[in-house]
Amino acid sequence: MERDSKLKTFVENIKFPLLAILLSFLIGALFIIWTGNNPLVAYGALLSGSLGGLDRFGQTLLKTTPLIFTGLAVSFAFRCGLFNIGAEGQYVIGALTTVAAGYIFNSIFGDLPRFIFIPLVMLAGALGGALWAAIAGFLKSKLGVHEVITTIMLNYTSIHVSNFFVRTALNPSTLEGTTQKAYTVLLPESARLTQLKEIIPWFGYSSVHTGIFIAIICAIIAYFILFKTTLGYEIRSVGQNSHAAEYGGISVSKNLVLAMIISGMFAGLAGATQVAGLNYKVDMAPISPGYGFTGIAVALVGKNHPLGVLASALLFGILSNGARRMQIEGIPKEVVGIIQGIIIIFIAGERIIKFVSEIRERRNRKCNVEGVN
Amino acid sequence: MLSIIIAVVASALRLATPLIFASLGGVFSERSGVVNIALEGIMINGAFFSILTTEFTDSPWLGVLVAAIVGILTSLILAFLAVHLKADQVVTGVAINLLSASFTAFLLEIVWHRSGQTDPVENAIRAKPLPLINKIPIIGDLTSQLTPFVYLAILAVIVSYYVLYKTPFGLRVRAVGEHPRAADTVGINVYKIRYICVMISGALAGIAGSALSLGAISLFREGMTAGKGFIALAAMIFGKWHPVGAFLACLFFGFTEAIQIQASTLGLGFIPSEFLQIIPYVATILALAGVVGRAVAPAADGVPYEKGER
Amino acid sequence: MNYVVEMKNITKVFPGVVANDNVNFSVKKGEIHVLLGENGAGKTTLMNILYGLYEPTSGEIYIKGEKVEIKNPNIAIEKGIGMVHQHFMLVEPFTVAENIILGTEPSLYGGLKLDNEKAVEEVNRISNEYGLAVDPNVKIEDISVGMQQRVEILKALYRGADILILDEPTAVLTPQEIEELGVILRNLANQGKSIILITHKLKEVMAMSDRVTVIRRGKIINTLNTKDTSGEELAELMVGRKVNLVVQKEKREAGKSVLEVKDLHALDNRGVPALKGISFEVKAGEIFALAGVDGNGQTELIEVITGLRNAIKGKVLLEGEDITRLKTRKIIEKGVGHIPEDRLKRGLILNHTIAENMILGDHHKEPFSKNGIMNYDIIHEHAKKLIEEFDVRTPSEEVNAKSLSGGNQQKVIIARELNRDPVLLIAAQPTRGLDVGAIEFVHKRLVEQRNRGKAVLLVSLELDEVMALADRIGVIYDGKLVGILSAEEATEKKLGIMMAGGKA
Amino acid sequence: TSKTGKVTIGMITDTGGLGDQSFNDSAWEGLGRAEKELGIERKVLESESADDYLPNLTSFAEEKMDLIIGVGYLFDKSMETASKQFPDQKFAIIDAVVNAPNVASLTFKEEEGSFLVGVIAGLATKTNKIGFIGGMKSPLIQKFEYGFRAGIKAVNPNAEVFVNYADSFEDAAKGKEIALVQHEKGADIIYHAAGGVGVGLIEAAKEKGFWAIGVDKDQSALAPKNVLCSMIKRADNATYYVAKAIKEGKFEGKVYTYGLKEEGVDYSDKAGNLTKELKDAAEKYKKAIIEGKIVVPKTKEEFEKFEAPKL
Ligand SMILES: Nc1ncnc2c1ncn2[C@@H]1O[C@H](COP(=O)(O)OP(=O)(O)OP(=O)(O)O)[C@@H](O)[C@H]1O
Ligand SMILES: Nc1ncnc2c1ncn2[C@@H]1O[C@H](COP(=O)(O)OP(=O)(O)OP(=O)(O)O)[C@@H](O)[C@H]1O
Ligand SMILES: [Mg+2]
Ligand SMILES: [Mg+2]
Repeated sequence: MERDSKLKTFVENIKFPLLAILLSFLIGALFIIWTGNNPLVAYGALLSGSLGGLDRFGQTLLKTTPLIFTGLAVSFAFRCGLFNIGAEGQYVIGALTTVAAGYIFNSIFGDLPRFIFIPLVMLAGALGGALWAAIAGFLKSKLGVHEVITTIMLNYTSIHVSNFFVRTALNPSTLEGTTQKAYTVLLPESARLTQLKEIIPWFGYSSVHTGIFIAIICAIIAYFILFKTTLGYEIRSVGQNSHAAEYGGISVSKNLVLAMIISGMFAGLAGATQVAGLNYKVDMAPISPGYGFTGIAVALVGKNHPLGVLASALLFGILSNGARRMQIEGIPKEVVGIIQGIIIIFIAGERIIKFVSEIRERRNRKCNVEGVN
Repeated sequence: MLSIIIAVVASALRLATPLIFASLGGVFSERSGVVNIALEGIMINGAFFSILTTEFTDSPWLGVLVAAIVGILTSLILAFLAVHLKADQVVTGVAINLLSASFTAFLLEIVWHRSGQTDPVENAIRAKPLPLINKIPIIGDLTSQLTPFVYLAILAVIVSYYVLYKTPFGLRVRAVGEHPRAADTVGINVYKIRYICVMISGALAGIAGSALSLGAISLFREGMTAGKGFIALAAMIFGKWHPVGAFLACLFFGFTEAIQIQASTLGLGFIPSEFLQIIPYVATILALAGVVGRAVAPAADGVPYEKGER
Repeated sequence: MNYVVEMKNITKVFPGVVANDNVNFSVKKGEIHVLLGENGAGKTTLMNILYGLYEPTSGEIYIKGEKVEIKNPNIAIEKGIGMVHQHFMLVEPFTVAENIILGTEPSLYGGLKLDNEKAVEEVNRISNEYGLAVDPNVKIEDISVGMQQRVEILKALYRGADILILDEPTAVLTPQEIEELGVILRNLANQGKSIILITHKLKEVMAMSDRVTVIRRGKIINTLNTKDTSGEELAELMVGRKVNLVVQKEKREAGKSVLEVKDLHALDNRGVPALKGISFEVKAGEIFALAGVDGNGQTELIEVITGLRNAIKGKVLLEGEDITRLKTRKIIEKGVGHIPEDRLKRGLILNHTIAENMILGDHHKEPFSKNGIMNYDIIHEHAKKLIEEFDVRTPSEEVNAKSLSGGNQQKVIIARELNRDPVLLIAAQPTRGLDVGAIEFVHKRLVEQRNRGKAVLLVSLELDEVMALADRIGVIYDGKLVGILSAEEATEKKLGIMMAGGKA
Repeated sequence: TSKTGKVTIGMITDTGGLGDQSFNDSAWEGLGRAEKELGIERKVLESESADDYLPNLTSFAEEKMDLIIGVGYLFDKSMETASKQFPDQKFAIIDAVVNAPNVASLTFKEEEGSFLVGVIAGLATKTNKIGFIGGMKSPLIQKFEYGFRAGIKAVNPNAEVFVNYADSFEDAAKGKEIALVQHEKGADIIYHAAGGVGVGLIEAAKEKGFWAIGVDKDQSALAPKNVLCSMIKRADNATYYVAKAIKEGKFEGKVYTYGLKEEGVDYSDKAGNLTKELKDAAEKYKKAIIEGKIVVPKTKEEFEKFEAPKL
């Protein structure tokens, strides 16, 4: 009985997102036709490019990994009533501290075994992100500064801070005496995450790495914290009604800072796994790669639920990896952006669908009444 | 030295101008209770369509008008979803941003058959010395470096202030943003007010976009808003949801950026450039932490209004 | 018949609830008509339908004999209906005048400019006409609840209402204010206005009304002439059983001191001194009531005792131990229970389930959690038990607190706080908005608590309640204690004088 | 080789993407020429972020392209990884050196081209004040800066040079602000090596009527009356030649350096704004560089030591 109703609510919950995705693809098809392409070919490319074979699926998971982290970051803060636009900046700082830790530990301890070194650099990335987020959390809780502004400002700040270190202290020219480079020293081999293809050869050429497992574990941890622990209870209480939380002996300021720190850890881990799994370095960059912003969308489509975030990150991963193949087929990559936007609109406005069915119902009812009269 | 100071002031005003329009847009929307994260996306649409119009009609002011209209149309998506269907306002805003960035890039492909950027339009809205005034020493020098958008922005601030604080409409807007149910019970149509405000917001953000394209670089580039919509949002919060406050906050951003560009001229060249870059952002945070303090949003900001809910 | 309002066969269905079930309700011109019913009976819903806030599922409405469809408040206002809501509909940062004129603003230049002078003039005019003095230029957030209510009534009158609905208007008023309201309403009725009054307070029904309609679980039970009925009869009709209106309480010797407040000073939210050196004690096995007009420092006092606000001077002792600087959590752990005056703001997290609300404050302790992990099975069992025990009307413990009626929300809080078995229970307006059945229940619980040797600090604006329950009564005025009376020496008159700052 | 049996070349842009009016576009044009003249087929992937470089490389490798070109120095590490992962796949990288047998590294001597436009600016200035706007401070962009300054120093050692970095390759509005202020301070010629930021410079030049010097491609089309000349970097030639090598089976995984001598960089004046004297001077220095009489500095240190020989 109970199981039955759970299944029902589950179906209820995913019915609208699925419909939304379907509708978005239909509208996207119009745009594809507009460019003079065949939508079937385009969507075929999208699907085969992201799901056609384990290696392509591996590339999709590669795209998905950072999105899970930033999606978690945004949704976790949301649960405490905080709008963390700053996952972007926390990502950047997390990546930077990962590289820095890799260099520092390596030069102090020499070659560390992987099972020690990898957790160490992950921790460094998480701490970097946490620290960066804590600034916003602290300012919010102690001085009442709106976190939206601080996180926006910290995003821009993070890029310049990162560039400064890339150009100076972490540059190979400083540390290894080479010529000036536009990126940092490389992360030592033993601090790098294992590529899945090394464990499972079917992943072929894809660069997906064990960061995806860390991401999934983090989603489960986030779920557990939010819904099974007192910390989660307190964070959700503060998010829903800080006055009542305070009345219940919950420290609003402590939880605001804590939620922001945990959120920042997730975002920092996005940077850490991206560095340790894919890039092995941090580039000098004028802008950040945008995972923080996509993370907002991921969180919202996933209804700010850690497990929903897993699903929605995968959806975004599929779309953006599939876009590669669409591009190769000569279809403008903007179409994918348009589809993504429309999906979010439909999911946000899941009531659009309800609205339409309501109108229909009302019309039917009117007809009936008129019929009776 | 004087000419440098004038140059910095002019630069600050020019840099602040698109922000002013957009953050006024934010003020209208949020005063009525609708969070408008979509400013960024509306701006990019405004930037694109103002150039498109000018390209084909050779009339930049028509371009500004079209930018405003396109801004309104874009904002109607937000209004329909967030006001009408009570969808999450932030989600909708994020979606509009994503959609607008891709949509303009897509149209660029369709219209100009290329990606990246358009050609510059011949007839943009550029700085012109004002007759008579340009004879006055300092003021003449300054005004000759300002585009008409700058004056328009200042006018928009005054009008916005007047509308929000001196008219019956403004009173209703603020009531709807603070306590929509109270407004509803005295017969104010909460949805209508929110629709109107979101549309005003769209028009202003659209004009902000045209100020970025027609008023500065006279062409459209993908990603040219580069987060300015978010900065405008920050300015709005910084300015405590008040038109004049938002205006001052935008000026502050404009000045910090102008000073950072001028750092070497002002004898600050020894500081690593990255540190100079972060001045506007860090200054904003410090200002909020120290001077301005807690900003209180309109009480119903971001909360969809349900008629029949307790 | 000369009916101004006729509601015929009104049914209103909310998902899962039939709030109004085939209701027939009519009001005569110039009468004061009370709508009486327990919590969740459907009173507010019925009036919201009349005012155009809800659409009825079925049924018809006639105003002054004319069939109308009231789709929105605009139509209601046009038809001469005004409503003062249970939760005030005032924009806090606006001035009194702005609130009153909102929606029908006087303006210049064809609506291009707000005419502030005219607004103030108009407000002064109607306020004189009906004898409801207000200062048009102060902000709502700076005036007392009683004053806010006047603003609400003026709002309706300003719009030319001749049918005035007041939803539980006396719940937040002092005795004097209630009396004044009675006079005001009678004056209005004499001027030909028809008044619909929602209340649970039988004393007021008897004193103020011409006719009474009793509603129970969405159905109309009966409509009676006030002079033909009695409080007891109404109580019985309302809850469907006999109710004991008198609190049973035997005399008892108070024990040692549990709470001691010594020369306490504190500021309010605006930084103005709200407590100016207040001292008293509450002993084990007694109910100490703090009477006073709202806004004299009660809120701040409770907040300081419970750790929600910092004292600037003075001490709070609990069983001899200094708790002045302790955090709220520690204070809860030391055995202080607290029924807050504002349940929506403080007492409940509306979007949490009832089960989660039932453990707020105890969530970090066993058995609800252990080593930081929550045990939801136990939490749900716990909630089910309390729902049963405290008769909370809800489909299950898994619904959000938001969906409960005001009275049932209060029951959730009381259940939670009493269940903790505190050595000191602070009860602030514990029966505000409750029906007689629920009030009887709460009063019984408070007395029970006292009889078990616990200390109870009751803060109430209701003199009846104070006199019925308290062993000793302190009267607070302007942040200071005017005096303390024993239950025997207290009379309504004496207390009334002290509440106005006079010495008894 | 594609389904059509044609030689297929895949190009991957850096984050600037197509339409940058700069070297991504230029590299793409080179392949366009190869498409027309050599009958190859070209495909492109635009990178949204640096994290796309490796996946884009591997996606093309999976397609078994005959050649994969990565445009931009930021590709170097990903190219290294991909070249190891696909030892049979041929790659080329622009602006960086990757030491692998299957990678051709196509690099340019930007400092030499910049030197020539520096000479032109140094001679053409009336105010004796010249501006330079860089994108992000990186070794690559500094080659432009110091080459340019060396050119000025060679002909007009007293000229004052204003240098600003925009810390962006995108923010055109900022480019305009920098340019306007440099102009306000007296600069009448401003050169840029800042991608999209330079668009703002050219707009400012148009508005205020001073000279801008374009970069990477001939940018005079943006403002024929205000672009004095452009320093061109023939990424198009580089991609064309490497495409040709593939087609002819002569591909070699080595480092190609394109300087003035190799016609990899040059100055260009499609709008015809250069006077004869200016052209003559530029030609004179061009010859000297080609002959090795002048070694153009590419870093701060080299620039400080640099002494222009009198010609
Ligand atoms: N409703 C709210 N929304 C957002 N932030 C809030 C809210 N309530 C409180 N805060 C933040 O929390 C901060 C601290 O609140 P509070 O007074 O509960 O803690 P505190 O007692 O000062 O903390 P501590 O006891 O740890 O020193 C406030 O300054 C404010 O920034
Ligand atoms: N918007 C709503 N959505 C769902 N249920 C509602 C809504 N409003 C009221 N109800 C339900 O309808 C019933 C009647 O509620 P109503 O507020 O009319 O009671 P009431 O008589 O005014 O009670 P009280 O004395 O506690 O104010 C309750 O069961 C309540 O939970
Ligand atoms: Mg009610
Ligand atoms: Mg405290």
